[in-house]
Amino acid sequence: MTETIIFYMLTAVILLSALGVVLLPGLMHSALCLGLCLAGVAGIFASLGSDFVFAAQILVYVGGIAVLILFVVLLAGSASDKIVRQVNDQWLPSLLICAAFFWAFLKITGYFSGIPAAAAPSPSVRAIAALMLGDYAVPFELISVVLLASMTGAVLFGRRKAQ
Amino acid sequence: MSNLILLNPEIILACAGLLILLAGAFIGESRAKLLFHLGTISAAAVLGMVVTQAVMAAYGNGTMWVLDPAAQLFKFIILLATVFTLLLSVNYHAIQPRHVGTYTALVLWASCGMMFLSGAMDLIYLLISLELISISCFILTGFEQKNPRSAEGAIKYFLMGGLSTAVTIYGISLFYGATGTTNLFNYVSSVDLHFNDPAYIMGMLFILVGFGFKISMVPFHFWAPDAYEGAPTPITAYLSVASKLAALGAMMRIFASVIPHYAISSTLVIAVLAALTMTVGNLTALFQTNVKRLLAYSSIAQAGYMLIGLVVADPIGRESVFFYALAYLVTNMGAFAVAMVVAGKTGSYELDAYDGLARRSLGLSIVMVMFLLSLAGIPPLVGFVGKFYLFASAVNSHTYLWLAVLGVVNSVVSVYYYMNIARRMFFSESKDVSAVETDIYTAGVIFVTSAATLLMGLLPETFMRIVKGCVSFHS
Amino acid sequence: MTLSYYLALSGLLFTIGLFGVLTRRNVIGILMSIELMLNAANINFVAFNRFLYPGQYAGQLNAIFIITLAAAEVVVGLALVMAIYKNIKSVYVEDYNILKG
Amino acid sequence: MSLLSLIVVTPLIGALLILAIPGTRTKLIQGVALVFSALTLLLTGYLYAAFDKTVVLMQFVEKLSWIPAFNINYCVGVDGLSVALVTLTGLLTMLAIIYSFNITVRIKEFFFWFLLLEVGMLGVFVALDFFLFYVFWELTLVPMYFLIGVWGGPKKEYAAIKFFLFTLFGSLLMLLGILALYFNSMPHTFDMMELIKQGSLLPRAMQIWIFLALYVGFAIKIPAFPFHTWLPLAHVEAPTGVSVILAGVMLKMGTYGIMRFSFPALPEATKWFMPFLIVIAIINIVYGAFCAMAQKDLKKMVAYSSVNHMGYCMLGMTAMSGIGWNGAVLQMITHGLITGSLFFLVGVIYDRAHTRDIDAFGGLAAKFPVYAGLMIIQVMASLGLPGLAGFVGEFLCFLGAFNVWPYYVAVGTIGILVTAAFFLRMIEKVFLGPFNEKWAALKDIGFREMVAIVPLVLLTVIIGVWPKFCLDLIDPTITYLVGMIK
Amino acid sequence: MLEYVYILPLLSFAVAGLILAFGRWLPLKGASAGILVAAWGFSQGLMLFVKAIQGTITLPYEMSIPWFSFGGNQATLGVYVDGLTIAMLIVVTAVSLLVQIYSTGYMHGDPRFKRFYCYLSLFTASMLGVTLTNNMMVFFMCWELVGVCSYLLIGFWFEKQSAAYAGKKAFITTKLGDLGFLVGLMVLFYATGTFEISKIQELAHAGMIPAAAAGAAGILMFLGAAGKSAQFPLFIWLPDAMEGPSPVSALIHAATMVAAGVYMVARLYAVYALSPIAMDTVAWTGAITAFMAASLALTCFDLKRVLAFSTVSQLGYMMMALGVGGFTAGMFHLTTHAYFKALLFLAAGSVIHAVHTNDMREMGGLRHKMPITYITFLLGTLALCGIPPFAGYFSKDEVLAAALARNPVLFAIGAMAAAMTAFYMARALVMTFHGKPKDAHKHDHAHESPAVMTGPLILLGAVSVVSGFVLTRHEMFEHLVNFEGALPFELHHVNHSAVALFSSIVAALSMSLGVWLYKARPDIPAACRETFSPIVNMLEKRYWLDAFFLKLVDIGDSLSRFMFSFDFNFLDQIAIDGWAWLTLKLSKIQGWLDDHVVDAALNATGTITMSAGRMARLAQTGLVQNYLLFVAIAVSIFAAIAFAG
Repeated sequence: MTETIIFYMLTAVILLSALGVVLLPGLMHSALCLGLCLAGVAGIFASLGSDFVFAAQILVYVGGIAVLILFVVLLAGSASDKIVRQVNDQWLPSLLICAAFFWAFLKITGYFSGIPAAAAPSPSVRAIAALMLGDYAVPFELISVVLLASMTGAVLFGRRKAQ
Repeated sequence: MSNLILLNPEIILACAGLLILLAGAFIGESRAKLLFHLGTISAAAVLGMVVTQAVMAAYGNGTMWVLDPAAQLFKFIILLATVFTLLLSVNYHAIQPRHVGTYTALVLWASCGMMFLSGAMDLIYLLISLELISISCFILTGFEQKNPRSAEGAIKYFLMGGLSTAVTIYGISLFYGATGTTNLFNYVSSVDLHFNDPAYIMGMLFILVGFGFKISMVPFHFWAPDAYEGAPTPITAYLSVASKLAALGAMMRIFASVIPHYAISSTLVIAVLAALTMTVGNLTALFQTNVKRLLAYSSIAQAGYMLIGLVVADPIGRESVFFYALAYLVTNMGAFAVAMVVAGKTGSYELDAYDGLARRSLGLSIVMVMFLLSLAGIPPLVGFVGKFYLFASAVNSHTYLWLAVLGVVNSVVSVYYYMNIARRMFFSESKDVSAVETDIYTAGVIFVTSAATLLMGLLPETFMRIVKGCVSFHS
Repeated sequence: MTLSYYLALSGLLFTIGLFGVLTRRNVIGILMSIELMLNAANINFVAFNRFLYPGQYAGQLNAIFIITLAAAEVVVGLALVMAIYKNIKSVYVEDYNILKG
Repeated sequence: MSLLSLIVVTPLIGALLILAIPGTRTKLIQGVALVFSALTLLLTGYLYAAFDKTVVLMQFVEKLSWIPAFNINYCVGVDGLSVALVTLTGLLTMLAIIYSFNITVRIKEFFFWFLLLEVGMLGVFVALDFFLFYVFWELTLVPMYFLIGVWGGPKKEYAAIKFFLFTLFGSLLMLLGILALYFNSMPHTFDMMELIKQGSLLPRAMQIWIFLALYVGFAIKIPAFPFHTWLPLAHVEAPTGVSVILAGVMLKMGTYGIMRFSFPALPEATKWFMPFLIVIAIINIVYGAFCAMAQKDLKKMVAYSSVNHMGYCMLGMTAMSGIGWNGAVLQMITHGLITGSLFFLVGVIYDRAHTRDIDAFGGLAAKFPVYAGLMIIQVMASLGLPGLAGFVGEFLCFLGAFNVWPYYVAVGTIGILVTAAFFLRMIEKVFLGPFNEKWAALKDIGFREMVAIVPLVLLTVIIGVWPKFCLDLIDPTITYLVGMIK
Repeated sequence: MLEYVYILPLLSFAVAGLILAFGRWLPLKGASAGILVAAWGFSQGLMLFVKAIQGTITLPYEMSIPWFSFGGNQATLGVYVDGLTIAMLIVVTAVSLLVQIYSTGYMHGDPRFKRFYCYLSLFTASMLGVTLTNNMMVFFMCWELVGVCSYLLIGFWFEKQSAAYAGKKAFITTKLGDLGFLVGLMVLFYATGTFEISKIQELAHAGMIPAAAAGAAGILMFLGAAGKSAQFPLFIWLPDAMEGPSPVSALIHAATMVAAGVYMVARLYAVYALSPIAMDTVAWTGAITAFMAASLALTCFDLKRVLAFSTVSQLGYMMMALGVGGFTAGMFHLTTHAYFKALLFLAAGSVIHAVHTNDMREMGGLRHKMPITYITFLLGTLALCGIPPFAGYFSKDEVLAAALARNPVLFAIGAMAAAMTAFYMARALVMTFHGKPKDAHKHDHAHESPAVMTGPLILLGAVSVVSGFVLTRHEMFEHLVNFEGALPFELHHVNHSAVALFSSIVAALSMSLGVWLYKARPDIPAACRETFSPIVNMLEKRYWLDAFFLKLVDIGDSLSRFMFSFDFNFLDQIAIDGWAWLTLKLSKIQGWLDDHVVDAALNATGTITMSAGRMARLAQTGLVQNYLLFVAIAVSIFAAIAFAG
């Protein structure tokens, strides 16, 4: 019961803030909504018993990405954002397309309907760590190269005085 | 874990990238070219390692990856393209000396990602490799920071890439939901169970989007012309060759090998998309006035041809894709190299820069015609043998004969715009009649690629045998 | 709570994100929308893991990888936004239209 | 290296050599081109002499493994059908090169492409492996494109690309046909002789499809109605020497392909196709002649007359008998000689007057007796005057086809009449009547031009009077080929 | 003797080449060579004739060498000599010889004198080929060569537009007939399996050729003969052919080439004799031609054209004779006619040479100025009219008798033609040589021609007088030239003497009428012209046959223009321009339209491709969100496909 209540609350937070991200004219507000939304998703993870993912979500996403975006918005955002229309001309076809997507997802949802959770969640950190350094060692290392590359790019473009 | 030794080439390449990045911070701007040399050497060394592995038949697999002849073939192609790209970059004007280290490192990392990709047997592993490629390539595309075209190309590339990555990831999640694994080793045994599972079908289609984006398959190709035009030319060549072929290799692995053919409900979809890809690519190319853009569309069309073999997916179909990949590698590289030389002289990638080129440099013109004809599939050049192979596979399959017919029609259309360049070079006059010089690096690339274009066309047997040897994926 | 609730949530989140990607004029807005879509996938992974394959941890692990990838992507994306902002003083994607045809 | 390979390689060496000579040394380039084309001609002449006319099978066969993966071999050989065409190619190329010494711009490139073209043409006629055949077939395309495009007339670029696209379309379809044959043979092979043996075993529907695919490729080259529209343009825009090759040799590649392969390998389809082919042939004959009649441009008239003459050739092929096929082959050769020389002759006047408008001249016979004489002989040959080469081929074509398609042939004779009409009208307007003083300053035909034209005229007369030396070569092979279908 | 007869045509060919190449160094610019060869040929012919009459050689004689083989058949080159051949041989060589001698005078001073002799030799060679060959393929070849020589010689003075035109007309008209010949030849080949005359004859005599095939072949080949021998309706070229030099008219258009058609029918008589329809076609065409041409000559004022129509008419006679079964009669008429018609032409040439005009209205009173010409012309006229005992009398009688034996209607037509012949010849004779000079200036300058010209006239005059009489002695000619096969129809019995009497009376009366009218009462013909102006008009328009053929040519022309415009506008363009138009509309959406693209779009498929390309290009808007939308649409379509099924 509690679970249900929590789920619905989190869902409401997630969806509303997601809509906020997409629809709010001010970029600043959007970015804040994003943070809220990501936090909500973290909550979902928690409710699903994935503690490690929950932590990562909070640390990396809410703490990192959202904040980063916020910074950039502060740097590049302008006052005119609130006056200028923030939605482009193709919203109608987009809406239809999104509806189609959702229809497809509903099919999938229907296919998986009525499956209850099998067992109570158990702490996963240890198991995940074992996997990460075992079978998933190569992708784990690979991701560090990805991060390195992205960092290099950020440094490259971020320099004040790019020649 | 001992198998990790088989991944040595990738690891070394990644480390080389890191070292070069670091070295870039210490080497003076005047000697920045050294970094290119270093990069080239390391890529060449790794290429040597890969070849050695192949010669010693060092094959094997880890939990998420595999090293089989097919993977090695694609690693070979990727590394060769990397070497060419770095050689072409040496005298490319728009790369500032202080950024050479970054540039080289990124190229090496992208190549490293491609190499991982070519052996990927797990969707997450595959996804991460793809991301490594994408992220490096985004940055490389936008490398000419002063050039708004470069930045615009990069951002468009990035946004398209972002969306398709998101879709792909969602697809992988659905795939995971349907099968309980992202690993392709375990997957095969249970394929029949979720053959009609909507999550599975949807997942496969979403994954297809990711590949479609990488190989610039219609309708996921829109980024390609813009990014190609904006990117530094060596990177354009790199994107059109290495990135595309690596993704194609992985796609072959998944859609034409790992998953049994009958179990792919999407084969017809891919066939239709292949048809669309070559048609749209060729038709749009007809109107291009910018050589890079023209070659971009042409490379879209070329991907369409290659998809024929993928759709056919029997051994000869796979062989044909492999062979065509080789052909495409040398030919397209060469074409871009010549385009670079011409642009280096005239400062323009517009088609009028080619007016009267035959008068200014007959050799370069003839070589360029060779590349173009090879792309168009005229014997005795390698492009012809490749197309011959592809069409042969389609004719052999009977089911996809229509793709071959469409390919024929498209080849005819493509000749129009390829020969349009030739026309300008040979039939038109230009005001400037000064000779066009080529620097030693570019000349080397042009020489090697043109020789390969001709020789592989005349004596394709060796390569065919190699390709035949690579055809069986480990699965 | 059954699996389908989570899937529906994820689907909706994906759809909202997609809508944002397609309609948001501001390039940073698009970037954020993409993040929403990635999160939707993550919900899927974790939910599937929890409901269908409880013994495994692959789903969760995937989610973590994806979180990291998303971070890398955002970093690059923002860097590129900065780069183009230097060239074209605009954050609206319609203004990036030198290349076409 | 066998004789045939030598023949194919000689011009290639010449071409590469020319590429190595600096472009400013025009005399040297011309010399090299001449020497190598002459060498090729000598070799083909030797081939003609050494060829055993009594043997119907392939001679001088050389077979080297080329691409074993596809069972592709470098396989060359000749029989009576190809030997004649090889010799014709050697001869016309050399004469065209001699004539083309009047090219003044970009000489190096010109002769390079020209010799490369010769390689392709010779290769097509000697190849016995279908893959090799196709490679040579396409090899002719590119040099021709440049030869028309660089040195052609006002609409050269359009003509060149049109030619290229048309022919490429056909040849790619042909490629599909070849592939279909390959995959239906057991073991898979591209060997023409082997495919000919196996082709007849294919089911009828399959044969028809393959036949059509091949036919489109060949028909575009011939060119058979309605694929002929590239021809007038290409012929008119091409420089003289190239027009000669185009009409004299390239068109024969189409009919050669059909006779060499399509007919013997796909007998069922051939039988099925005959009623269509006869209609196409008749259309070519009548329609080509009428179109020629409407022309005001000399060269275009000759070009359309080629459509008409290739119609005779196809007419002969529809006979499916030794008579008609002999006629068809002879017609190929004589058309090469006659139309080739006509293009030369038109070139001569165009070089001087810079116009080809039939109405612009008048009474030239009085002023240029030699030129007029040569022209009249060749025109007479072209309209099928007995005693000259055109007649024998034409007559045999008609005679052969008459047995099977009497009524069509009767209709086809209209073509003869119209051909006579437009050629005579041309002679009347250009050479007869009062002399047009506007051209008083022109000179009669020069030495270089004579060297290029006179051998063809002589051959025209010789073959006309003594066709034996041509037909003896062809007849045994043709009888054998016809036998294969029946 | 017979063994070397093949040398005759070869030698002539050689001489033609010799004159062309080395003429300027030979005596008389090469004319001497031609004359010598012709003389030798004539002597050979004469010897053969004598020996054949004496019976010292066996006829027929055949000799051949293989020429080339085609698809299991063997074509041969060779000679076939029988009586018919010898008769024709003499005609050809004799006339050729005399004409060549005559021409040294007539063509004296012409800048292309050498070439003239070259053509004449070539013609003689080809004509000998026609005469001597043993197979129909070579026959056809020489037949065509003869036509070309005729073309070249009619247009010899090609600076004159009318001459050039006449040459072309002659060639194409005869070519029209030759199409029939060609098809007929093919029918014959497939009916007999050979081209060799002796074999064809053998098969025909043995009845091995189906009557239908023989009829078809006969009629079709007769088309060729009708072209060459100027039979209805293809005779329109012959009057125009008079643009050529008069010796040419005498040789080619009176004596030899035009007779080739008759000779061909005679050569294949065995085939014709198998089919009554073919025979009737020949006979009726001949009769109609004889009548029509004679009527056309009535109103003509051009001396040579009168003779030309007369020739046509006489050729019609010959054809009629052959068609009614009068094989010997026809060939006999051919022989005699060759001499006196050549004589008439040469005499007319002499007149024209003197007065430089062809128009009889500008002549008159020349008999005193040119006595030899006058007398020889008179002899020729009398021979032509069939006045005994001149040559024409004998031959024409036989023709008429043969016609009567077959069908009285044919006889009636023939008789009417004979009457008209006598009338118009009298008219021509009177207008040219009698009466007052109409053009004093021309009359004053007129003079008798030189001996090289009058010599042949005299010789021919003599032959015209005696040949009929001599050749009928002991049935000499019939002995030489006869048909041994069976005719496909029965013949009536005819009283020869009565026919002879009747025809000579008709001729004499008609001739007297002509002389009287034009000499004493020239006003009556003028009045008649007024009164019967529609008829005169019809005759001057040549029964509108010329107009008819011109119309045909026009139709051909417009057809050709139509086809070309179809080719150019439809096949190559319209389909294309239509698309180009569409494309243009499409392209208005975007400002760019490369000129080159429009140009290239001249190709139908090209244009479709181009417009498709433009559409494809439209998608590349440059707006990344559009791209994204396209991607999303594509994916949703995927989803739809995946879940619809």
